[in-house]
Amino acid sequence: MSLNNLLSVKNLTVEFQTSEGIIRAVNNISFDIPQGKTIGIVGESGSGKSVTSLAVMGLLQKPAARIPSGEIYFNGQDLLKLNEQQMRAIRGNDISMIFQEPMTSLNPVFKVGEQISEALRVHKNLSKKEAWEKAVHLMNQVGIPNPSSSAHKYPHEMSGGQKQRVMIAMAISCDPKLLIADEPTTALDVTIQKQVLELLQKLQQEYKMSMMFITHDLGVIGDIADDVVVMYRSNVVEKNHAQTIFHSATHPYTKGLLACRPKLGANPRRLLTVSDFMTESGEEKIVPVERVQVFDKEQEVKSESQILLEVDQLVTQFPIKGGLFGRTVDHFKAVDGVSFKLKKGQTLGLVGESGCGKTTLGRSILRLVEPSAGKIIYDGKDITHVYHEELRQLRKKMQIIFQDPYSSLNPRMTITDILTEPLNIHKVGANKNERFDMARELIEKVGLKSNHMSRYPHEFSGGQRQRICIARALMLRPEFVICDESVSALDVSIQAQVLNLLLDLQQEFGLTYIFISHDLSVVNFIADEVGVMYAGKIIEMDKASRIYKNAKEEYTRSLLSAIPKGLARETRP
Amino acid sequence: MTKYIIRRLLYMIPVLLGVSLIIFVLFNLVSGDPTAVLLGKNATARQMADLREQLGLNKSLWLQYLDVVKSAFTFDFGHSWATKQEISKMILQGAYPSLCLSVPAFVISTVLSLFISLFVAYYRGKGIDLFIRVLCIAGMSISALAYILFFQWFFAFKLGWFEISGFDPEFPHFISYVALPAIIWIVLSIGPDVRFFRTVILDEIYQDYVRTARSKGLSEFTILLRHVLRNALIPIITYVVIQIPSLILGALLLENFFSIPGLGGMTLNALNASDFPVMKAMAILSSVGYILFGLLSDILYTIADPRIKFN
Amino acid sequence: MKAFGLIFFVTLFLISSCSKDRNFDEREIHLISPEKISGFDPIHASDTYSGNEIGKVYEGLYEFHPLKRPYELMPNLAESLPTVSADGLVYTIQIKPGILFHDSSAFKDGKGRELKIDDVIYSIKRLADPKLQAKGWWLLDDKIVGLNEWKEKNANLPATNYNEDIEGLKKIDNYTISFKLKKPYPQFLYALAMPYSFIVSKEAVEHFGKEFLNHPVGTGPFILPVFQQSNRIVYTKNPTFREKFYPSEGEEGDDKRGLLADAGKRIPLVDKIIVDVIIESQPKWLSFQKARADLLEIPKDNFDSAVLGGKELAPELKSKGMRLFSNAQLDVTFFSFNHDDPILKNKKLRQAMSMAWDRNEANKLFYNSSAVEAQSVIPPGLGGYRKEFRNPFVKYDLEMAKKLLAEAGYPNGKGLPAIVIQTRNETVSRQMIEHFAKNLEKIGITIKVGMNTWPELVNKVTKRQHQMYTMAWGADYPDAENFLGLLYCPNASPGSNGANYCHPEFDTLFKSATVLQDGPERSAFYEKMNEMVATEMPWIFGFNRTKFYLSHAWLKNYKFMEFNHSQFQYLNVDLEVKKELSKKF
Amino acid sequence: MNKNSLWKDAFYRLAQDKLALISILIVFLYFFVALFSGLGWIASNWSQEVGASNLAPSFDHLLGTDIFGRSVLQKVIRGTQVAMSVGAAAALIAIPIGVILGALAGYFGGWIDDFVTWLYTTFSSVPNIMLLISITLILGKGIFSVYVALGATSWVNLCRLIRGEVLKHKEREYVQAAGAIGGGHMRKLFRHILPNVSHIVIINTSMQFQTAIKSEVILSYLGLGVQGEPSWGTMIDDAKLELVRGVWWQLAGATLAMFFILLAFNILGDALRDALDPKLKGK
Repeated sequence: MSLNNLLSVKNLTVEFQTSEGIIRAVNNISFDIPQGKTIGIVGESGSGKSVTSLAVMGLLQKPAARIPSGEIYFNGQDLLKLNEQQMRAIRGNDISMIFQEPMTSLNPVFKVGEQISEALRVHKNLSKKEAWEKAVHLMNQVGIPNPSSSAHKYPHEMSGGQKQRVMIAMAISCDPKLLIADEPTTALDVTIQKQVLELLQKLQQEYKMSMMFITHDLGVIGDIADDVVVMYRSNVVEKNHAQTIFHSATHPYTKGLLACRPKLGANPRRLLTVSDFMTESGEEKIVPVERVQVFDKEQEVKSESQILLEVDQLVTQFPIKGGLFGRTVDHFKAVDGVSFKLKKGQTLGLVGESGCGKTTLGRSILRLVEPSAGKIIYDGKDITHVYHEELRQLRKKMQIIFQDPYSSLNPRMTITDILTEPLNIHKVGANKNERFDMARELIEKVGLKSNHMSRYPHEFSGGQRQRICIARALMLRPEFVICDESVSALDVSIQAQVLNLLLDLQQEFGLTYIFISHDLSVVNFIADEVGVMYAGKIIEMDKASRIYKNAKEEYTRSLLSAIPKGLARETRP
Repeated sequence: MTKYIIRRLLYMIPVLLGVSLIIFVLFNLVSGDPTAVLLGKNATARQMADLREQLGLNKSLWLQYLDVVKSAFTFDFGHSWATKQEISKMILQGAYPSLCLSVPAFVISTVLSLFISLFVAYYRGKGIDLFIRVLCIAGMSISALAYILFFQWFFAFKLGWFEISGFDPEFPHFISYVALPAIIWIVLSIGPDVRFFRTVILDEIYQDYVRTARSKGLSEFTILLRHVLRNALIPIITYVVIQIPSLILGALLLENFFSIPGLGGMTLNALNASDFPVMKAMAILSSVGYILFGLLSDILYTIADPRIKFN
Repeated sequence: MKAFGLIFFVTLFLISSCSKDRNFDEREIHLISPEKISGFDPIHASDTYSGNEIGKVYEGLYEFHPLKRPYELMPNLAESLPTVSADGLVYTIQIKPGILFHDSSAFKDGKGRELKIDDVIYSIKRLADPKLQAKGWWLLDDKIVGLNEWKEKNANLPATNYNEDIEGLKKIDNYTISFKLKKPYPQFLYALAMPYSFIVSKEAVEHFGKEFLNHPVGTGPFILPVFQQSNRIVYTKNPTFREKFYPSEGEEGDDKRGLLADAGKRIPLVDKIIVDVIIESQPKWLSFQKARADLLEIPKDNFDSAVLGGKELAPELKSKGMRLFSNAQLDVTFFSFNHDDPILKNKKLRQAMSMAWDRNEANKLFYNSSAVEAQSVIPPGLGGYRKEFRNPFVKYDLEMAKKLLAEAGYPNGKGLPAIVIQTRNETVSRQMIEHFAKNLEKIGITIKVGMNTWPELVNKVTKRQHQMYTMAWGADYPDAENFLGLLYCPNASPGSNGANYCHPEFDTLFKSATVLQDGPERSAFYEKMNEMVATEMPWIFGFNRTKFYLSHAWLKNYKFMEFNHSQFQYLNVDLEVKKELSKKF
Repeated sequence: MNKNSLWKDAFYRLAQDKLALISILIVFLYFFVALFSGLGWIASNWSQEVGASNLAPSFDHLLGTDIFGRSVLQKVIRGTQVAMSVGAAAALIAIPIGVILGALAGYFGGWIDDFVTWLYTTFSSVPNIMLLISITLILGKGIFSVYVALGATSWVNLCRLIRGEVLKHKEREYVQAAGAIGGGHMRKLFRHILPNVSHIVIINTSMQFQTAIKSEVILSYLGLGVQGEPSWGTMIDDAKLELVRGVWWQLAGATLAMFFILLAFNILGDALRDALDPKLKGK
């Protein structure tokens, strides 16, 4: 336990008592955080990284969680030996924490200023007035505009980014020695994510504090961490300086993680996945050469096929109610005059920050949301004002895959029912058995086993559920599928598998995609052409590689620069 | 804010019309011919016709319905058939004893339930939590009639701690009359209150901002009282305010058995005497009360929760 | 947790300590009324309990002597008994001078003025006022010359005109009136003793208008400035009450019972009467046990714990000085048939049902064997009742009942539809019918219970919408005519003959008997009618009930009285006994 | 085909909670007692005299006898039939009305929603006891009007809850997905949304059951309850006269019988809410 280590975790193990028996969330892990340094803990969901941070803060819910072994030394003191009283003196004072969901982490009924000053009054017992002034000062420090008036605002009156800044102000209010950040920027848009990361680094210098940064995004780790700890299934598989991890990772899982992250510069035909580097049980696998080769999609010549979908000056607006009787006072134009053409077998990427109207555009094309103006021509036929039977027939050709795998499957239907439902609706297939076979065939095509058919959605992981959604979308053999943020909710390694699956299916069924996402690197990988959307309009549309090399629009350039590169900085002096 | 209140008030009108319609259908159409009752023995046909005229029973149904609606606004309910008294005066006189019983009982039971539910939420999952919850549920699982009979016999008579029945309007003395029925009211209402408050508080305890508060080093107790309670108060206010109109009606059984001349007892007598105008008046009174307090609870809800804007 | 317990018991102690300590130096009496009091307007005093309260504040020309039995009228506001003309049609009555109304804001400078004969005329006219729909109107309907015509005339006018003179109500001078009847009406004086015809003042009626029923202004011994619709009514002594003395003689043996101790003293003998309205029997009984009330009518279900073997007082009550009064009531209970219903016209069926009813068991269960089985319609204690008379069909004989039922055409009940008996939704009445149904089931007749609120029951009886109903009829005045009238055909509903029973021979006898003055000749007529109708079984005769009262030792001058609305002015309280005995409660 | 659906999963979690298990047993016990007495297998001769009137509980008469010497135990058993039938009938009336109106209002919105909201606000404005009394007055006395009265007053709560839940689920992606594959409104509402809100019906019904049983007692006290059949309400009503003279067993019998079933329903209601309501899972 070298002297300049602020925090040392020694063979920490954490177990949870659940109805299905004891689950080991953290298995005998050790790592140190030197004074003034930033440690990045990276791992996928379920790897135990959050549980570790909660163990350090002593926030694990007692009856369910148990720490059978291990010590956590902070300033030479083993936190696990402290009683609740002593731990409370440290929490929020010497060690403080910020969380992932800014939208719900602040108490909705208290003013922001009050919540920031609360820690001050508890630990530094400042008076109400002194604490308020310090809070305003802190808000200014974290870059919130005109802090003295903003302090009186309530959380719901602020944007996600501002709320995260409030959380940071709250955390550093008692100038802590260690700041734990559990996925602080995951829920934010990429431009705001960049500002928050820069803010954290600035504050770290000013307050000379160490930081434990937890995330699943290797790009973010590259930008911010000095040392990196890689966790996989509750174990630490590798820990080292950031430089060595990024350039000469030893553990296959780390290699897999680094590889499956689509990079803006590269243009591989398929993504490598963790399973290419490591077998299920963890041994290393030699990666076959042909999978690694990288080549530019450009060379692959796509046959000049005809236009499948044309959208002309499409407008979708929502009424804003106001006045005494809730009369429509104004309209919010989610989609404001969008036009583009899409060839058969091609993939159009739509990228933009939250609120730019990309999802509404997708839903309008499929007529799940009624567009207000403009024309949609599908396979040469104007389908903007088509209703009832004709619209239903259209459904067979056009399909959509949603974002949240947990909410897009009916929890009370078996997989067989979910998949055969579209066939029942459109009377495809002579009888139950034939429909069952068609479903079984597709389930295997998306990489699941046929004995999964009788199970219920809650028995599958996120990745498996998304595969079921894809299978359901393809049951009617559609020509055109919209993927609306279909991989955003998945872990990086699973994301790569699903993207590869989508590409294979496009190959096999000759599908045409519109791929909607806020993640430019994912869109760049999968899309032939990319449209950048801002405030309901497509401000720029071009070949993916050309957008990346020399984007014309200022907004696109700022988007590109905000993406964490994932190349490790040289270690600081 | 005022725009919101006006819109809510306007919305009240159709509800009031609906309530008057229900009351009209239930009472006017059902009450049948009161003349035989009012005139008693060997009344002549002529007398019956005059009385029907006097009571306005010959008016068209539409006019009778309008009378009901009018009385909802003017609170002029005419005369009771059984006692010939002026109904609105009867209500005024009956209100004081009713409220003497229902208001203190209601306040104590609400405050007590809040304390118990906070206590139970603090020790959630432990034995004491289960024990108290089962106790409260057991409390409400016994019929009010059984409580009245036993408590009156045991506490008032055998132990003599309370007055057996009756009512005395002066301040210090009415306590000994009202105490026992109030205790029964509390025992009966703690069950549902604790169950509702506990669910609301537990919903809040598992929110993210509680985790943030814990990370600030606040003690579980302060978190419960300052953060959780403040958020839980919003649905609790609505639940509590909605119950206030039922206080006017008071506790029918309690007032009858403890001879408290309140509105509940009056309603019960009206029922036994098929005195429809009084029952109609009480139905209208509590419905109007329910609508007004419904509006009040909405407004309190929007004041308490800053997230709700008055769009 | 301990804190909660502590707070709870402290508040409990506080509550019980601040109950009013009962003072013993006030000369006051505590009474219980089992029904809510509707108001203080004599013409609407249809139920006995409102009548009792009105009797404390208002007075009539005549009053029943508190002690003499059988009941006898004595002058009250009237100077003496009336001089009646030979043909029994003209009654001339003089009232005592110098009687004052209660002080009230209705009179000039608040002082009660002297009672004049005009007030008597006004009160009788008010009873007939078509606008007021008085419940007591049946008492004088078609009895006084010119009154019905006056009522008819005013029915069409917007407001009733009281100044018009009526031939039957001739004012001789300020203190004398002469009534002129259409036909002899021997019960006329009783009518003047009933609360319906108590005397009110024109000024009070007009001054209080709608609120008159809450501001009684009478000439009675007690005053009640305003009636609050509460469960406690407090009457105070009337300061300007005229000189009225406690009677010096009564029924034979009254002096031994100490009822003449206050003879000759000026009444009322107490300063205050407090009446508590308690409806449910449990609180009623418990309040009396805690000496919150001085007098209690024993509810049926508390009978066993109060009376042993149906006769004398339970020991622990006797030790506390309580006294038991048991007296036969002038009433009769019955299950009445609706003679409009063809099935029930069958006399044999009615007789069979009567003989299948085990009256002895019913008496034990519901009246603690204290009631007398009614042989016919007239209760004991009235002229026309013969003790030796036995009704052959008032006997429990299943075999005979089955034989009669077969003769009636329904051998062991086959072919007879179920019969519904309407009653008031009181627990005791429901149980009585359930018992009756159990008995009749033995011979194959199915009886069902029809529960109704009181007005619903009256409605069904008046509108003849029933097969059978159960009722108890209490005497309005001590004259068998009141009971025989229940079977008199012209009285069919909406009159008082709810059974709609017609028996021509009975009716002719009724017409000739009721015109006669009270005397042996009339009693012979009543006796003949009573026994003639008995075997006809118009109703299934039930019981003549006995009423049981309990009173504490300190309540003086109490004697059971059927028409007791003016009895309370004679009661007295012995404060020493009250102080000394109170320790026991 | 292992069928471990959400229901089985919920039942598994319910079985963990011992108290809930006991409550379920009690409910089934009462149900069978009610069924048997309904079929006349047990307590059909409740009206027979078995001893003198008002006998104290003894060995051969477990709960003593009432005023007519009928066995109180038999009457309590017979009363179970009335209580359970009152609860079941009220639920059978309330569930269809509440669910259909609530679902239509929640799903379609617009004027349907306004109408249904107006309807249940109006119904809930009139105090419950008034509605109960007047409906029983209209339909005449007897068990049938008690059923209708309770049914008419208990659908309001269910309708409000279902409307709220359907509103929430309507926005969920699995419903939009059903639309995307061509499913119509009816399919979306009845095949997808309603099965996912059905847990509300179960929880609410167990709560309404106990309200129905308690209301029956009040109605019997007012003389509007069941006629001719013994019910707990009439027994307690009789007891009000008897307690003072020391006849406590009829009151005790009826109250105890009611106590266990009400306790069971209350505990079951809480347990069901924890087991079925996904939001509260793992509390």
